[in-house]
Amino acid sequence: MSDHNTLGEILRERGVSRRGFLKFCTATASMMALPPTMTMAVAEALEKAPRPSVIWLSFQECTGCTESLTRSHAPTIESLIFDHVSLDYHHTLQAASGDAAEAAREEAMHAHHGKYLLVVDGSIPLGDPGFSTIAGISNLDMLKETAEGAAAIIAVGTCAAFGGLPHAAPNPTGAVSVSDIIKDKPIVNVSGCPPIPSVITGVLAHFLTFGGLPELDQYGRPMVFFGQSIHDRCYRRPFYDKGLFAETFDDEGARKGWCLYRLGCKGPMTYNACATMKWNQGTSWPIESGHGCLGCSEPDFWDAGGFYKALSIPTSDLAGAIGTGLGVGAAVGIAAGAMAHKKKTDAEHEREPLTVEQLEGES
Amino acid sequence: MSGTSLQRGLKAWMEEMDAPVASFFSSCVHCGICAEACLFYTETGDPKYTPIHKLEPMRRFWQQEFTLFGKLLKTVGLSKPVTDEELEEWETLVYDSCTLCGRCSMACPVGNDITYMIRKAREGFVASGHVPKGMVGAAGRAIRIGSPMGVKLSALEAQIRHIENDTGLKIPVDVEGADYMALLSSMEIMNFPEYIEALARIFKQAGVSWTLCSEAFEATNSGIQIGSKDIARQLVQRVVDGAEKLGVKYVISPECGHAYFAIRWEGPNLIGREYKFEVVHILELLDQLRAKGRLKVSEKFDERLTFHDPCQIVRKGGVLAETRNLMGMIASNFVEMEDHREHNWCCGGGGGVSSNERADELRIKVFSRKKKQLDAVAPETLVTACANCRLMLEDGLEEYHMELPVTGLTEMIAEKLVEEEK
Amino acid sequence: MSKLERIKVVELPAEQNLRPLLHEIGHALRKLADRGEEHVIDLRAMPFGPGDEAALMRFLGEGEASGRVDALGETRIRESRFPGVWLIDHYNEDGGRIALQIEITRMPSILRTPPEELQDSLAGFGLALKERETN
Amino acid sequence: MTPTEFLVLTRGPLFDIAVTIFVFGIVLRLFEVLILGRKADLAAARGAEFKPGMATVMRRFVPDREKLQGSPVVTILGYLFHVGFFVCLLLFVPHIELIHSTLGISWPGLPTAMIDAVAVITMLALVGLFINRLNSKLLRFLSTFEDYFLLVVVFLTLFTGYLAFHRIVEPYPTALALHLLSVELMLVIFPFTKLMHTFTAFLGRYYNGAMYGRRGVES
Repeated sequence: MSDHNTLGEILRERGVSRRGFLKFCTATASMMALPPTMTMAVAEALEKAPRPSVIWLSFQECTGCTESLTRSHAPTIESLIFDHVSLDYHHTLQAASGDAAEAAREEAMHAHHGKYLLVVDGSIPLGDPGFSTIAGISNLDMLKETAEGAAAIIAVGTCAAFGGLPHAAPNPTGAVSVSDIIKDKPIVNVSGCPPIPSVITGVLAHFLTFGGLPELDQYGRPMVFFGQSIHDRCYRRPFYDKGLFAETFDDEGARKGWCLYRLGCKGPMTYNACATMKWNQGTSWPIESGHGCLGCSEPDFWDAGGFYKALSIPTSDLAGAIGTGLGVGAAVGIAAGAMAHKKKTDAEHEREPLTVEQLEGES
Repeated sequence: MSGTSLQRGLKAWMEEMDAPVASFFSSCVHCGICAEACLFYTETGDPKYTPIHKLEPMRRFWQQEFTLFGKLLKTVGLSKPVTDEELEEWETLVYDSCTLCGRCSMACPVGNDITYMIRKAREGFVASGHVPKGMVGAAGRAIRIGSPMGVKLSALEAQIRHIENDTGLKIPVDVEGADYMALLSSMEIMNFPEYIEALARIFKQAGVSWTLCSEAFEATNSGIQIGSKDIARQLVQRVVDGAEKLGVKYVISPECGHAYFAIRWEGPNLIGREYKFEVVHILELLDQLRAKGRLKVSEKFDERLTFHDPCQIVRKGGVLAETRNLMGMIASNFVEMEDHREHNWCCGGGGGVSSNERADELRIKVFSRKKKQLDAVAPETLVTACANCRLMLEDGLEEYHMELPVTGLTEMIAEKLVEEEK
Repeated sequence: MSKLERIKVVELPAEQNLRPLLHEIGHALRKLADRGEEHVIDLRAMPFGPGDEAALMRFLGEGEASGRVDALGETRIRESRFPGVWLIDHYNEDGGRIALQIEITRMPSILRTPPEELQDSLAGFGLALKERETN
Repeated sequence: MTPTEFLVLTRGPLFDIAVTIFVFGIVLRLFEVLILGRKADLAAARGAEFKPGMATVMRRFVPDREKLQGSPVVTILGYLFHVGFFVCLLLFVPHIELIHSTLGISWPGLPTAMIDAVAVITMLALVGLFINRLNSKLLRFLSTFEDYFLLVVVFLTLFTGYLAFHRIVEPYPTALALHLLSVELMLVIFPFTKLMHTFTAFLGRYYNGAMYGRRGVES
């Protein structure tokens, strides 16, 4: 496949009919959460979309994000998008290893300088570069070096987007996110632990289709996928509004599919597309399978106060606070009260009767 | 310590603080509802007459001395200490524009008994010398002469002779072992001797064994109105001594409202012990006699009658049903004013206001409240059961050019008494 | 396993999430009838819960017309019992669903022959005819 | 500070501090009040104390004709506010959850749509009370900085709650944290301001009713 081919050409070469192409565009628009009316615009753009070079860097990560993307049991529309990009470096997926792999990265960086897309998963340790290195190069150096010539960066997963699990207290490696380091490049955060695969490809599709980055929220996440909270799109929301809650994971409420707020669901504070995109080819998603949202696409979700604690419950030791308040309050109260009482009785004891003569003397 | 002083006043407040006062001050949210219950506000529209506002210096003193937070505020200068000037400014609010009627205490949504606090506040005002001249004069006469109006025993004796001559009734004085010892207010002696006559006639018919006491005939207590428990105690002690000397079982409070509250509710607390006798209000006694059939009237009054509830007897004193029972006995055309019983409006002269000449103008002004009440029901005769109310009502009616006779309930009953010779 | 079986599977009340969608369909149908305006609804953007899709299908039912397109996998087209409301169900080559849409139209767009293919079609037809006649 | 950090701070340490001060203050203040005590009344009682005391506690919940006529705005809006505030506080599920986790007691909540409506009414009532305080000659005279300040603080707790509920402030952690922060402010100042009437009004009404009841009067 030549680098100069457009997506339209590639698909036609593979014998995809116009109907097939339009169907592909329909699915792509749907994946990008665009309204169906945008299908023709997508088709027009995709027809002319050039084939971009992609460099994928993995730092402090668990490969879950790559798994999410590649472990789709049936190849779907996502694979077509992936087939189209030129994935020039991904140390988990590529056949080349060692020096050859690094050479491929450098070659892609030079050949497509200023045009390639950099995808990063995993956080970057600042505590000691030795915590995570690739081919002897620290994550920090590799990120800076590779980011320099990138057209844009996609931070895939909560680790790359916000620091994620490595960043959780006490953050032994001094892990930070991509955007903590790179300040002069457009960065899209595709958070989630892992992110929904079609959200990753949706962002790629957007880059392919429109040659730029989608509209982002204040965390740098694409609005189309992260614009609404889980809670607002949750099919169990009507139960929340009616005040019907599961109290345990096996009570009647749980069986009837009532709201999981009381079981610690973080849906109200979590912005992601799970409720509509779902997981495993649209099979289900955490709340549908009976478990509250963990809030994995939010910054610091590990430290946000317990997965099974309702959002409105304080994270700290309230009973202790009440106990302390009661104890100290009673002690100080008794002391202050006793002093006041003494003042009052002293005044009574020291009292000298008032006489009319004294009054008349004054007035 | 010889004279009055700010220090002495504050110390008096120190003594007066108790859990109710602390709860009341802690609870006020400045909702303004007590203002609407106070005739000094409703009739003038001046917000300074808001009942709780009259306690502002005492509230601050409480906060500074009895709360940790208040001490802190005082230390950092956010809460200013109470000054002599301030008390002087507040003197008129506490004495001239409060009759201790207790209406605000019934209205407060958080339950503040504001009157209870004003009574206590006066202890501080009097000890710091911020007290109206007229009330000092009354207290002086009460202590020295025996009556706030300066009525001496000789004057009472003259009235007794007068009545005995006119009616042929016997008015017993200093009868040891009588069941009841009747008290009088100087107003009854001087302005409404009909009351004494009424007592004599009723007790004769009902066969009540009673007496007056030459050493303790005066029931009113200027000490309580001025706010000095020391002075009040002396005055109560006289009655207690007199009653115990005569060995009576009961002491009858006259119609006079403050006299009743003083002798009935404050007295034992002032002298620091329970009485060896029981205090009954004359209306309580009359109602008991009525219930036992010992009190019979020949006919009812045909005129349209209404009843002015004296605050200290009804709202604050708890003599409620008795007033209506007795009115029912003598009235065939009885009308209630809109706000009555525990919600009645004060005559404007309670709480020492009547003996405070400085307050006269204001008192007459706020009488418009009573006028409105009366205009609404248009009675032909206004009945009450308090000599002080009666004087104040007559005064107010005259000022407002209203022709309406005012009379005492006891006299009304006596007037229609069945004359039967035993 | 035995414990799992003890948990009763309950059909969830679906109306809550379906209602706005059904109203949207009704609204679009009115516009189609009045002004000939067409409308497409992407069901991927719907916060469906379990049972919601089945309930939708039950509501829409099956009408007279149905069709099928084979391009990059199968696409099943079926008119509902309400003429003008079509269900377009896209699958990939491996039978995985890639999109599910409701089209409110007189003829779903995917069934119409794309104009871009008419030239090729014409050429191919000519070629095929020629071939038939030479034989 | 990220919104999540802000939330973690307000949900954790700040909440603890606020609750500690709140409980401390309430206990201290109640001791300050109650230890002063009440002298035994030596006058022969006409009526009981306890029952009339409790009766007055209940009776003063009921507005009478005079209050409605004399202070209609304060009475009606005050009523709406108090009822609304407690409905929002005690019948909104996340609040019940908080109480449940702290005190172990729980009860059913109201549908959120109802809470929502009540919250709006409550906020409007507060705004009305604030305007009334500024407009009425009487209340303007009586009002101190504290009176206005407390209206604002209480309003903020409702308003931030409303913002969080409707996600008017994004992201949600910020909205929730702001709500918690305003609640913490209220908790901290509670015992040392007139908010304390929440507790002492019951004492005050009881004393009032008991003292009058002893004299045979229903107050």
